[in-house]
Amino acid sequence: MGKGIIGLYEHADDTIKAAEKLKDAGYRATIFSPVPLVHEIERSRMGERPNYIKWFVLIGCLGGLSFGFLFTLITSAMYVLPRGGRPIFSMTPTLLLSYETTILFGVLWTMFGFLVIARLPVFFKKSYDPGVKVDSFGVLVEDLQTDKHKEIERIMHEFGPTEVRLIENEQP
Amino acid sequence: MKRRDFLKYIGVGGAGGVLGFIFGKVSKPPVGKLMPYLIPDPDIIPGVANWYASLCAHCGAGCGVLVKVMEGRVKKIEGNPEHPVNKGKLCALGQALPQTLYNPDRLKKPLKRTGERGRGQFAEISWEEAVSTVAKNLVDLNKSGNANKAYLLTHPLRGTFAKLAAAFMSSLGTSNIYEYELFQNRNLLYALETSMGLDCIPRYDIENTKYLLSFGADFTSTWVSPVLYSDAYGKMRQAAPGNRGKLVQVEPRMSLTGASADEWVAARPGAECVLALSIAYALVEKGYYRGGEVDAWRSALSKYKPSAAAHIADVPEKRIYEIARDFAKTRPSLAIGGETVSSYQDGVSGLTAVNILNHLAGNNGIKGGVIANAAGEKPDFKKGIAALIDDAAKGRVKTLIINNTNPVFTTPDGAKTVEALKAVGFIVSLASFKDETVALADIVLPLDACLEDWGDDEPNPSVGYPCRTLMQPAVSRAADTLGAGDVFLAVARAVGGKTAGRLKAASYADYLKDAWRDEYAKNKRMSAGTLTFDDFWNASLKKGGWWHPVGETKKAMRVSPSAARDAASKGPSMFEGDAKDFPFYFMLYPHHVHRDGRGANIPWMQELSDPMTSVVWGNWIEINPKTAERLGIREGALVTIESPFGKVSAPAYLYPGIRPDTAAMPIGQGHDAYGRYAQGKGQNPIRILPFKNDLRTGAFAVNSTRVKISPAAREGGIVKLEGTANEAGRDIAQTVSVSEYMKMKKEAV
Amino acid sequence: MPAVILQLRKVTVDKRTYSEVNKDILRLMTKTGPGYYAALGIVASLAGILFFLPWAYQIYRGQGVTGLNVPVLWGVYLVNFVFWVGIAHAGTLISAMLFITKTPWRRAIARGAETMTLFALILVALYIFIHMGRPWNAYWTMPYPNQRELWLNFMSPIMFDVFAIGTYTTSSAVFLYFGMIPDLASLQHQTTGWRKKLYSTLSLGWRGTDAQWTVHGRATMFFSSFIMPLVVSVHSIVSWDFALSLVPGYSQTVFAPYFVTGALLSGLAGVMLMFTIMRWAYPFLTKYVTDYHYDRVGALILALSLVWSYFTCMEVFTGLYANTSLELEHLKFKILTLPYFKLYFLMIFCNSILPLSLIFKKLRVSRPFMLFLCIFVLIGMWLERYLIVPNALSRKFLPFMWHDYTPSWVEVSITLGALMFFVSLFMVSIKLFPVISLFEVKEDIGIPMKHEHRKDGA
Amino acid sequence: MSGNPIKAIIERLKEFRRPGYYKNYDHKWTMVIDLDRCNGCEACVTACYAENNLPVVGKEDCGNSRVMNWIRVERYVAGEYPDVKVKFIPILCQQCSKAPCELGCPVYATYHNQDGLNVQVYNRCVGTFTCATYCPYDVRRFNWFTYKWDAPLEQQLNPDVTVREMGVMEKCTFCIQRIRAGKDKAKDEGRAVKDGDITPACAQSCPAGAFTFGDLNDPESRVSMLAKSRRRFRLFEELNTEPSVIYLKKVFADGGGNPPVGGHTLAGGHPPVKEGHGG
Repeated sequence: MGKGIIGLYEHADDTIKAAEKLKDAGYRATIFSPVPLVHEIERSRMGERPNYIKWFVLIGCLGGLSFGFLFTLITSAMYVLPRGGRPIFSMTPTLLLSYETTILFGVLWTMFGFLVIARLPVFFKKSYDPGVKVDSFGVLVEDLQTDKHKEIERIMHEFGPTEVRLIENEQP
Repeated sequence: MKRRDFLKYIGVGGAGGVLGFIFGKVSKPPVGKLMPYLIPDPDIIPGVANWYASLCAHCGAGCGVLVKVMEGRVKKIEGNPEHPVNKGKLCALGQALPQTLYNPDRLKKPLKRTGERGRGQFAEISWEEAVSTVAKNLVDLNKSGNANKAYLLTHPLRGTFAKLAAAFMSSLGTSNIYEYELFQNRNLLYALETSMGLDCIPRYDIENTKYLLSFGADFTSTWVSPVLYSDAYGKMRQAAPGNRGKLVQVEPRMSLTGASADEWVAARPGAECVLALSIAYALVEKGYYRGGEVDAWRSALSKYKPSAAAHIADVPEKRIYEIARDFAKTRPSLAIGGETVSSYQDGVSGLTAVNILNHLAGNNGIKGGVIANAAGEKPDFKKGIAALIDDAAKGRVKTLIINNTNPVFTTPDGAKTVEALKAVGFIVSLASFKDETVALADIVLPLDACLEDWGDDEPNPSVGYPCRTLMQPAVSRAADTLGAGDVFLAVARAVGGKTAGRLKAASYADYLKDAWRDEYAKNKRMSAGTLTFDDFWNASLKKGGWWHPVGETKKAMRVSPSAARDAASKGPSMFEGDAKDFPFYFMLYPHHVHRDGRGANIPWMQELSDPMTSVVWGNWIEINPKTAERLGIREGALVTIESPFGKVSAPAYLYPGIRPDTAAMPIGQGHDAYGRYAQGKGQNPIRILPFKNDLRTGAFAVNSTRVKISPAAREGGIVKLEGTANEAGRDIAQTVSVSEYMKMKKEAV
Repeated sequence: MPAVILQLRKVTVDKRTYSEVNKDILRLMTKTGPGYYAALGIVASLAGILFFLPWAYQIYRGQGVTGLNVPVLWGVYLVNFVFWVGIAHAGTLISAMLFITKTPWRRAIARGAETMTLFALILVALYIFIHMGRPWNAYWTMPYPNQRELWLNFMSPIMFDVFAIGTYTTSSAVFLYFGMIPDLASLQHQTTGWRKKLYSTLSLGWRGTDAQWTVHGRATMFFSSFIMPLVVSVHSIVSWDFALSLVPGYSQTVFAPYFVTGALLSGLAGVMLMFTIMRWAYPFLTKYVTDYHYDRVGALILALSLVWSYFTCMEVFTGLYANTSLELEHLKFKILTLPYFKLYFLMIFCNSILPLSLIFKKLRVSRPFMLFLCIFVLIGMWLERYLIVPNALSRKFLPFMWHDYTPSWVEVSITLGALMFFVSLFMVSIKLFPVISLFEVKEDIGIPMKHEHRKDGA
Repeated sequence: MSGNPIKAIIERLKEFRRPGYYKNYDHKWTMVIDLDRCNGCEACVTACYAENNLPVVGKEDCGNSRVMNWIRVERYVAGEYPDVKVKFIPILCQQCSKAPCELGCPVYATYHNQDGLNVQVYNRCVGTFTCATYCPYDVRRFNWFTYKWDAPLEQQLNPDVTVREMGVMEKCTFCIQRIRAGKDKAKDEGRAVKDGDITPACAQSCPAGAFTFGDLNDPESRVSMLAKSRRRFRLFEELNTEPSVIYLKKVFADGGGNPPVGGHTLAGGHPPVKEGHGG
């Protein structure tokens, strides 16, 4: 675990501005917040985030659809029992069940995709300050050489942080 | 623990934790044995059924059955397809034979009375003790010179066993054999004998008739030989193309047969006789009668002009003429008279009137009419139940052997049957169940069920040709019981002397086989067979008897106006009770499967719904819905029926097929004893009847009183299977009208 | 901008406000008075006595202890099954539908509604087992082959149920947990002992970075898009259990939308009832679930009630229009026969007439009135199912087999006991998990900005 | 394995997609019940009790409509005294070709076999009640309790038929054990099943001969002849369940008691019976 510097702020816009500036200065800044700031960040110079999860969802849906479809058809073909005078390959219930499995698989893959993209579960990475999950906003710059400390701290101080801290394998 | 059980426990555990374990076994079927024997009979192959031809003894029809036996146990009863009476069919009661055989309440050991008579306290004794006690009593009686004070009261007997019983009694020096059963055909036999000269019930050829005029004969359900006639009914309706017989049912309360009839004529109770005679008069008047003595007939029947009879019988005059016209013009036609008519105080007259009708329409001796049968055994009309009760009450009966009949249940309180039997010195009861009569016995001898016993029968009514049937045991005895024949033989041996000398056979099976040598001779004569007796015997056992469809009995059947004049000069039958105080005629009829009460101890029969009301496990009183509305009686409400002789309470069933001035109740329920299934179910309506017996035949008349009906406040606890009898316009059981049907026939051709 | 929420927003948004939210919820979760224990004890023991004991008795003796008979083979258990599926719909309505339509007031009540959904679905599953003849074989309805490679009859509406309700339960559980991750991460720092361990494990190491929030937001969007059609399909499928049969009174094309509308109506009433009781027990919740919520939900209930009334009329109307003995007898039995006559008009009163009062804002924001109304709507919706499920079977095709149905004590007891079980589950859960979504409420309060105000939006 | 197994499966499944494929079953066991012969004596009911080990449930459960009769004789009464008309109709499982119950069962406990029978597999049943709810004829019976036979009544239990466990649905099987036995016997004798080889218990017992049983696929059988009758109808034909039980209409007298059709009819009368619009 490398070192990092975290700046804590009371206000969201300060945080985002600090992050923008850090980005301009060529650092990879991570914003921590207790509430989602997606809109604000995307409207800022941080830019739009890539939307990878849709591919997971697509895989899940297609998988669920084909699973439901093939599953109902193949299982009824495995043991042919006529019932109700209806065809063995009956489309109506097959489509209905496929609909349900599409959703089921879609939901599961969304969750899976969320975990993959959000890099969860993770128990060794910390957020360095518990406050960022409750009531503070934070900007973190990680993995940096010691000579950059001053600059980063300066940028962070520009936006009125409540605290700027150097982190060294610190427990949250 | 099996996997499934484990999962069951898991299921229970999820719900109630340890409770599942506390309750233990969840819904495990009882463990049964694959083979009931330690060392099985070599004949027994597990899973393979043996079929034995035998007879059903649940009623007097004498249907032949095939008994399915697997692993030494009776599994099912089916009609014997070769048997001429039932032709492979069997009624509900007959099919319940296994439930009599395996009834949990069957008597399993001979019993000896320990407490006071009537208390029903008995101790089990051995057969030796039981037989020697009976024999000692009979010997003592003989020694004291009172041999003629030994009586036998039995259900109507036929065939070899009747001969055995007669021989037994006569060897003891007495001829006191009384036959009793509630529905015994005494009136029918008497009417046939006196007016037509027949000594047994003829074959009513319902099968081939085109117009059947039935006076209260519930022939598809309870009358005389229901399976024979049901089969014939089916064929009358639909067997021959273009020949659909019409059924007209005359009865105040629509019976099961009446429900299937094309026309229901709800004549006034007791006036069927008058109606029949007025139809007869109309036949003569309109010139439909083609025989001789027209004037004699006219004068004999002149009392019953339809104009007058219409009022008495409550049937429009026009309808009487219509019936007469149809009855005479439709060829062949047939009139029959059943238990409703014969159960009046003057039952013989109505039945005689029916004979007159058949004679006048020319139905006797023709196909589709009345066909005579070979001779049967008719009862001694002097020996009615009333005579026996009278003798007993007067202390003339020292020893009474009761064979499988239950007069205590089937006679009213007014008959004082219990008191009379209590005055009898010694009562031996042969029975399979501890019924109301058995409770009064000193010694109870448990009988075999008919599937364990030997026997034979000459069905009466027979089938129009010689027919003799055999009963054989299908399974070994389930308990320490004996057949009635074996009991008599054992007692005879123990009595010794002349009795033992006359009845030497080691077992009833031997006795029966000996008796069948006559049949063998007859058979030889008829079909000129070359069989040895043993082959004949074995073939008969296999087939269920022997019969000879060729040798039809030709017999002249003629009704003379004078015979008719005598029998039919009495007008409508009497009902006890004043019409003002007791406004309703009270009609009793045998329940379709409990009959006179004998079927009430069979669980299947208790749960089999009555077809007309769908009531199970109890009985009811039928009241016309309009009457009920007037009296403020709801369906299922408890009502009290009071006759001048007592009262009884039963739930009401609103029955559209009954005259508004009539109430009806089925016989068969209301047992005080007779096993767990019968006991305490419903009420016994016979109790409140007057003890009226036909003077000529000694038959007990059940339709003989008027009653009044008063609603009780309580719910009657009627249990019926139907939701509603209203089809709600859904056209479920679809119908076509006769004219439409005839059109169909033409188009089909 | 909604007035009521603005009121809340006027409070300076700063650290104190945010941590106050956490403190409030933590207080709800950790500070437990004797009253709670007493209530939980009573409710849980009632659940045991009224629910589990009779159920064990029923498993031991057989389904015969119920009041079911041959034409009426679906009784109160199926009524409860449908009813609880309906209740389960509220959570999804509030969290998914209102998320997609960006309705801001959903945030405070969404979590509670979702929790309700999950527990209602647990009851639904229980009722499936309760109503089975051989519950120890319930796993046979799961899609797996038996020894002879025979699978299941996917043509059966019951099988549709297995899939729909299975999917719904899984999805709701996933969605509920998913939404809770940031909150659990937030709480892990403010608790100690087993709670800390539990929350830090369950929060999966959520850090609250912008990347995580982004994917969280997108995933929520997808979840909502999945769950919204799912909700519609689930209750439609439940209605097909009935509608796909031939039974008069069941075989109705109107059933799918009718059931969905009814479900949403009862679900909303359930949510409001729950929050009203919680607000009474924990007065500080009034800060989060405000009159504004009552106002909005009241309006929604009114709208749904009107739609429901329309479908109810249509059900009767189409039956009358068909003019067959089957439909007419069914309607006659349902509407004109005692005691169903009374029940039917009680239902109309509860679901159509009473909610009309919600046109008055005063009544919408009146808590006692809403409490009263929600209870009545729930009773009415239960009656609606009761009047459909056993009643239609009482008047099937063959009049000879028309038989009425009265629930036995076991059924009544299990119905009440299951409700108690639901309440006790809920009571335990509010102590274990935040019943109000922390981050969403914080969003609702507003994001602290020094220079600009954020436009409201999801 | 010779040939292409996948192709074979596809061929087989194609067969099952054809409308009315169930007409190509090996047999199509059919019962014809002549209502003009039926007099309501209920011998069939008892025969069924004896053959199929039906339990006796007792008075209380009879009152709850839980009687276990697989066949019942329904009776409908119309009119008022003295013009009372009574109709009997025995109702047993109609063995529908397009059975609604088979669609309802999630676990395949009821399905259609190659004899054209609607089969109930007790082992597989979990008791969801769906089949009985869907059944328009109310012929399915449920084992509400573990039913007992008072000893020694259990000795008459038919070993060819199982005793059902608590919690399973049961119904008339057309005496499938007799059908099996008849087919086995014919096979042992190296011949095809003849008309009249197989008779279910109810048909066997019927005193009035109202029941006829046979194979509708056999054009020479008695049921095929009777099925051509102009009097034929099937219960609730308009539901399109295609029952295998064919009734022949009762003939009612002209005048006096007219057929009690009044009020609202189902789907306005009954069109002539057509077969083969399945699929």
